[in-house]
Amino acid sequence: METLVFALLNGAIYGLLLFMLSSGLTLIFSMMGVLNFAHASFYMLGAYLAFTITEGTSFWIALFLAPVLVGGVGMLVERYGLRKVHAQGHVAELLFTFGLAYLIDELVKIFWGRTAVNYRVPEILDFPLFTLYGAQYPAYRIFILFVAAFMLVALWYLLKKTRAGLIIQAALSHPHMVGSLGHNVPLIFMTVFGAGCALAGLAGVIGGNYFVTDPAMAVQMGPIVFVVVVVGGLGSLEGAFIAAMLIGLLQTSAISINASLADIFGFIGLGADTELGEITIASMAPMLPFLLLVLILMIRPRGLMGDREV
Amino acid sequence: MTDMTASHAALEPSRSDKFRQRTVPLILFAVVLLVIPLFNPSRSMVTLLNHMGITIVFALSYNMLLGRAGLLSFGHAVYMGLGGYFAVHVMNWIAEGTGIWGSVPMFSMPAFGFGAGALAGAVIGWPSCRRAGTPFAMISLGVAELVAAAGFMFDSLFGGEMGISGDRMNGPELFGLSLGPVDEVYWFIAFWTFIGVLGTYAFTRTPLGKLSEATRDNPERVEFVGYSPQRVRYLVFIFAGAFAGMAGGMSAVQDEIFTPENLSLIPSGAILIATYVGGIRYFTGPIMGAIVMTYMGSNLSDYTAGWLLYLGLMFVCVVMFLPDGIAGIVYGTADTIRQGRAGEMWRTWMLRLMGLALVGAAIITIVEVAFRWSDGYGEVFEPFGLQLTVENPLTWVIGILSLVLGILALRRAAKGGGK
Amino acid sequence: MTLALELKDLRKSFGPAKIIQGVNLQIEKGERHAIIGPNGAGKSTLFNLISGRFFPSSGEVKLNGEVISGKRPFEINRMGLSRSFQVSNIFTNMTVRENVRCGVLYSMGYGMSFWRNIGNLKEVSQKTAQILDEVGLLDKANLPAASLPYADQRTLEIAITIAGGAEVILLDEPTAGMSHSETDRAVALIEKASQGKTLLIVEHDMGVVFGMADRISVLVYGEIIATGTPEEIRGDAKVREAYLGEDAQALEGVA
Amino acid sequence: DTLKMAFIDPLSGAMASSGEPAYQSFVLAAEHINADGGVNGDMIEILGLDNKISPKESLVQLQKAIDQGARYIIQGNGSSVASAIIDAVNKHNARNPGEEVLFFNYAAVTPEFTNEACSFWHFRFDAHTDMKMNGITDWIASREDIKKVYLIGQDYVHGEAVAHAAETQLAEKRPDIEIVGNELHPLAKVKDFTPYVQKIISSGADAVITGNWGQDMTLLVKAAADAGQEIPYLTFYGGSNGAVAALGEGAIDTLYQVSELAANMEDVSDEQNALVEEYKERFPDYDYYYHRAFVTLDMFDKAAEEAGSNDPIAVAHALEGMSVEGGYGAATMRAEDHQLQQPLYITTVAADVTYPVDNTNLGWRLVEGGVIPADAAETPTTCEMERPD
Amino acid sequence: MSLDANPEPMLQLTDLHAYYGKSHVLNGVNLEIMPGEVIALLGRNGVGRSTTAKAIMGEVVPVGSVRFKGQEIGGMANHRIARLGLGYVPESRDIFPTMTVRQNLMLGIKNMRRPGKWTIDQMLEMFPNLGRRADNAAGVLSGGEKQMLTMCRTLMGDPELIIIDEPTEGLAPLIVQQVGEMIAEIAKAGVSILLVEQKLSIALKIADRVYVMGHGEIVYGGTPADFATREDIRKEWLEV
Ligand SMILES: Nc1ncnc2c1ncn2[C@@H]1O[C@H](COP(=O)(O)OP(=O)(O)OP(=O)(O)O)[C@@H](O)[C@H]1O
Ligand SMILES: Nc1ncnc2c1ncn2[C@@H]1O[C@H](COP(=O)(O)OP(=O)(O)OP(=O)(O)O)[C@@H](O)[C@H]1O
Ligand SMILES: CC(C)C[C@H](N)C(=O)O
Ligand SMILES: [Mg+2]
Ligand SMILES: [Mg+2]
Repeated sequence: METLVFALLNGAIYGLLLFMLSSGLTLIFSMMGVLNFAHASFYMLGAYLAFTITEGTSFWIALFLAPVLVGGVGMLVERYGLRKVHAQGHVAELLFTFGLAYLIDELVKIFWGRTAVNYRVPEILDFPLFTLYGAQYPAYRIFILFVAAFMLVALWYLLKKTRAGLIIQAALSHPHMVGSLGHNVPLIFMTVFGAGCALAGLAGVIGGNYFVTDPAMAVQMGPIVFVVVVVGGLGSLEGAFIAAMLIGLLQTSAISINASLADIFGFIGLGADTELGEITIASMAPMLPFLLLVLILMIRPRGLMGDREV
Repeated sequence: MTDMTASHAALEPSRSDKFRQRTVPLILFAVVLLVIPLFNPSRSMVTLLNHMGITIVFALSYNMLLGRAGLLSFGHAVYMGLGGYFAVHVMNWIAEGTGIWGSVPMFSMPAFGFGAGALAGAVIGWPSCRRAGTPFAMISLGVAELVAAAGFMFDSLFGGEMGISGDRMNGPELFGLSLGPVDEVYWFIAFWTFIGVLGTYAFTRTPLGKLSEATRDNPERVEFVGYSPQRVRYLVFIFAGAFAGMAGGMSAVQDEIFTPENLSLIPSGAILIATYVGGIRYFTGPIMGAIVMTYMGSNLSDYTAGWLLYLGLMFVCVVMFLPDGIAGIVYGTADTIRQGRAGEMWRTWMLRLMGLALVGAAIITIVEVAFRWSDGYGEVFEPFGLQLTVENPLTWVIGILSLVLGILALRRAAKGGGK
Repeated sequence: MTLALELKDLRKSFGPAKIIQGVNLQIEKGERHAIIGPNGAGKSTLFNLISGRFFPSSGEVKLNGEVISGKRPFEINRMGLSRSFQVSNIFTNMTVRENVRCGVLYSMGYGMSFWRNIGNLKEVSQKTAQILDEVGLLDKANLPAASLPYADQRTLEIAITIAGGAEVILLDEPTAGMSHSETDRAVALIEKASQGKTLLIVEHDMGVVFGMADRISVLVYGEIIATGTPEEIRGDAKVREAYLGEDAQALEGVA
Repeated sequence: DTLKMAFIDPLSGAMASSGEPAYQSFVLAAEHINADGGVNGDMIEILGLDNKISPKESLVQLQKAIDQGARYIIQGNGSSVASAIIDAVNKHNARNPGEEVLFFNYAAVTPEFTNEACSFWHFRFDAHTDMKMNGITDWIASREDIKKVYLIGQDYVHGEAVAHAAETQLAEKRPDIEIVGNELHPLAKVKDFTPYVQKIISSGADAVITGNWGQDMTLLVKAAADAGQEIPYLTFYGGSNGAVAALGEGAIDTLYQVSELAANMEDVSDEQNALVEEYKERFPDYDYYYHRAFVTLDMFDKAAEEAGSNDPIAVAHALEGMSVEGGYGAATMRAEDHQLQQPLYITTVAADVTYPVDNTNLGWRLVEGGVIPADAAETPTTCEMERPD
Repeated sequence: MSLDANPEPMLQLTDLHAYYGKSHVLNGVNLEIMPGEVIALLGRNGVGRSTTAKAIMGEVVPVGSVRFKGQEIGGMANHRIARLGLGYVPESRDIFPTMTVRQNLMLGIKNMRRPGKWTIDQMLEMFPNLGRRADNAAGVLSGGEKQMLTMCRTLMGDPELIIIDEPTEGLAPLIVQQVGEMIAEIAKAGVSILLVEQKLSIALKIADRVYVMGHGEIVYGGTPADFATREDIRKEWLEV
């Protein structure tokens, strides 16, 4: 019981953070077809900017300012980089962001050093909200919950209630045509990319002090974000949400399971002292998302909720 | 009938053309490989060359997927790694010398790698080749993560974080090579690099090689000329895996160690970069990319702490401005010269070079100063005896002025080149 | 004598939309058969069903007496049926010669071999050259297909289709978008290439249809409303109403 | 002349925060020796070579270093890398007689390197896992209130060695203690340790032993602090850059470290304290941590001068049994297995210290009875060394 | 049809050149369209009619002058050109395959707050073929349906001048008639039309004036009546 409650609580929070991180990517990926490899780098940028702003002013200013700045950087990247590459197709776009990730990572190291910075949860949120089975539950996690909910609603509105989504999708197949119909495609692309990056930045503001703000944070979060977006299904915000929660819960609860493969598959003769048998579920936790990714793509290439193939 | 053969002859490249375009470069390549030792390269130079050879084969195998079949993989290192791991295990069996293994020459490791790579390709390719495009790319990403994770779990196969080491000085010698000192290993690598280049090139000339290009261009139409695109992709994937495995076998002998990290996304990303920077539309592109990137990866870090930044910058620039990579520049220039337009183009070229030099100088100044500033060692960037620090206005004058001038020059060159 | 192609109560729906609603058609060996009908009647869909791009919802397709419905396109192609597309569907990054060669390869028995040098396959090169010559693309053989003018791309589309030497050829609006002289050339080419073979063709150019076809079927809303010789069709009132329109003659004059 | 020593460790990438301060320590140590007239008159030059923490890349850099004339190799970050270097150095010395190189290992602590896998060419200047664990288990043994211990570590040789040492030593010293968990988590992949901490809490443990380092250290203690856990964490590398900062005040009396240095100890020579200050001034991003770097080079200097030559074989022979007076106690290189013997200290975090770390006001303070003299820390070895003649 | 009755042309091309890489496709096209006029642009394949249309829309770089309602639009971004009131139905049709017919039409609207003369429902009613498929993905439409959709989509944006490139290509004879009627209908609504067409019967029936293009320039301009008498032009430039 105890284990279950904790797995749920922690899994949910991890899932929410994953969702925050991947929602921006869902936006960019589904609308522009760009697999933004630098997405996690924008997340990192958000965390670092938030750290600097918090030093100078306060966390609350950082909460608004940092995403805006990251969004701005994203727009510049789109305007002077991605746009140029766009004509060469998706592979080129992807590779561009791949290189961009290197650049951002290095720039971050120049400005903030190679080691972790002391970016902390703000005082007023730094208290235990309640104690459960002997463990405290920090209030900051509830704060995360609220921000994630806000993002979900805002994004849902953007995707479902505006025509921008439609225009951008159209521009994917025939950009000239969309222009000839009178839509300012470049502007919309730039805005969307900026918005996606801003969302990543926001996740950085929130996640940077929940975890650790160091130059490795981008590399660590990079691949898992793709898992969320693809498993959830392209272009599906709901999908991304469900996938993020699923992965959050899956990973967290796996860690709390002490059983080994031998315990589970013992009946088919898997010995506890064989190498395979010794592996515990807990130790498999980090690979579960990728297992999920491969399985989903094989069984259901559209992802959980997607309306088209990746 | 006569005009038939006549037109036929006109269509096919002539015998001498074929010789000039296909055989001569291969001969040249072999000659280069043979001549290099005459220059008495240092041991670390030989090591670097050996790594270049390995990367060349690896990059060529990667381009079978990316450039030829249009399959973007984020996990190609898996096949090199599995091939290499198998080779290291074989090396250890040879060292034990029991049974048949005692008579297996160390020289044949790449062949074992080839087999293991092909097998891995056959197993993993089965589920992943059913689709091309993004699903393929994402599956390859997932597979790479999974295999790498498994690498850390099954210690008896992969040796955990520490990896598995072997010793190349066992088993019967071939060609009188003990394979102890690196310069002997050079001949081993040269031999197999040549085989790799020959093999991957020959592959492009086979019906399957041609079909893989057709499948890249238009998988649907392929189905209506009698082929299953899935099957084509699958077969190409197996071959790409096999040649990657061969590179793994070469690496097993050269480095005598494989670690699970060799299976991960990092080497996979590196080979993607190398291949792309080299130029995926040319057969020789990956070779050039492999040479340049291996050199940079191993030497740049000696000169500057910012090597990753330069690497990233260079890569981004290639993607933005040179989609055909290094090979694109090389062949473009060669064309210009052949068409006798070198004369009219030289001004543009000079302008471009000047622009590049200026931009380069600006970037280097800014980056180096920035790195020294952030390191906090108190070192000063001193090109040509100048004392450039963050506080020194000269730094910014040099940096910004030459950046602006350089960009202006490049723009002009671009305009001049368009006409 | 077995039929080259036989459709038996063929049906296809996409969700609720019934696109092909029970088509029966028998085409004899060596026949040139045209299918006409208004836009959206299901002509291309019919081709897709025959060639294996879609699976029929029900009914059966037989090629030379063998059931082919349910088979994959490449299997059907190997059995001797080849088709072209309404929208050019070529290998854009390859040269014209390579395009045609892809069409030739399988029929010459070089499945997916990876142990042969394609340059040494004499018959393949000869056949490729011959086809290029036939369609008049020989002088453009080494250009990238993407750089061809539209009409030449259409010609290439036909060339790839006939390259494999299939016995049954399906052409979907082969002359669409061509000018008159180009159309004439294409018609001549098609007539030559389909000599002794079975041809099924969809066209909106009535000049082409009435000039070339032995028999014509009219498809309207997924049903064949008439089949017959060109004369019979021209005179058929239903056809006039559904497809040709009042000034059928006038249109023909222009065509 | 210059005497080149190659420092092969991560100097870029995610692990640079471990390699950099060590590099800086060696550079500073070399400067001091050079200022004193060098080694037999030769000036030491430290070549910093970046191995990006990859064993394979390390071998490339090793080759390069040897080619540039370096005959001394320094490395420490990660036992997996060290193992590859030991193997490569052995092979190199066998294949290239007359060009031997020595390997000075300053941090890779897997016991094998000076036991079954010992090598004449390898010298370890840090106490190995079993020795450090001795300190930790002694301390636990003295704390009657500790009844349940939880072991958590990184899933690779080092983590396994730590767990193994803890199990055997606890069973010996305090058979009444129950090991309520023995967890290995993937190396450098876990982003949120909360579930692990939750497991520790549920297990009812009174103390935690961990060999974690780098990010795995920082995140683990951070998660513990968030959950409000206040049991002692007995660590090897609590001094990992950033761990104290991550915990803040919560580190006081919960974070323990066993190491060869105790910066705020009372009877430290002024000279040593001056060194600590000098370091912080030169490299404000890091704190004085790699004391071993100074011991290593001091001992090397002394051995070379005693041998009267900078030739690796002569130096190696001279190093055997050599001892130096370190800033925190004497250190001796045991001849049998090339394992440094020195006093160890158990420290914990406190406020109001002379030398705080991580740019906080917190620093390391010696715990009561936290001094483990060199002979107490010593463990026997199974090494059967082959020496060249 | 006296030109000085309305001194300002809707669209005026003066000495327009265009290039594809190195090949010079348009060498000096001069052409003008008055408000409300329907112009047919005839010529053989490959003479550059489509290129003219693309140059006007900024899809190929125009060299020379392109004036729309007196304003120079050469070099402008194409969405700005469109917003000035130019509509374009390209030869390639370019429907958005993954979107429904309705969504395609919706994308034709430039500004949701200011809807134009035509509504989506009207369109679907006018073309029952489209009406039946309103909620299907446009990618599955038949060739002819796609053509209709493209034209309707452009109309949704309320253009003052619409350039239609080969609208009847691939259409069944009956539909060709329908499209002809539709174009006439559009013209009646006061929209100027530049019609690029092969089928003389249609072109001559609807057009107010006819231009014939050859080798990248205009070789003839006149009324359909006059054109009917110019056997020589038809022989030389239209191969009829
Ligand atoms: N996958 C599909 N899903 C739903 N409807 C489809 C699908 N494919 C085709 N249709 C519909 O089926 C009908 C027939 O299409 P088809 O392309 O066969 O027409 P066609 O006779 O070839 O017309 P055209 O002469 O204009 O090319 C069209 O109305 C089309 O919208
Ligand atoms: N993208 C392109 N690249 C190179 N040449 C092109 C390109 N598009 C068209 N051309 C060439 O430019 C010339 C004019 O083409 P354009 O499309 O304007 O002709 P058109 O008169 O509209 O003929 P069609 O009846 O084929 O539509 C042709 O010779 C064509 O081959
Ligand atoms: C740098 C150290 C923390 C390395 C670690 N002790 C190991 O042996 O792997
Ligand atoms: Mg059709
Ligand atoms: Mg045209």
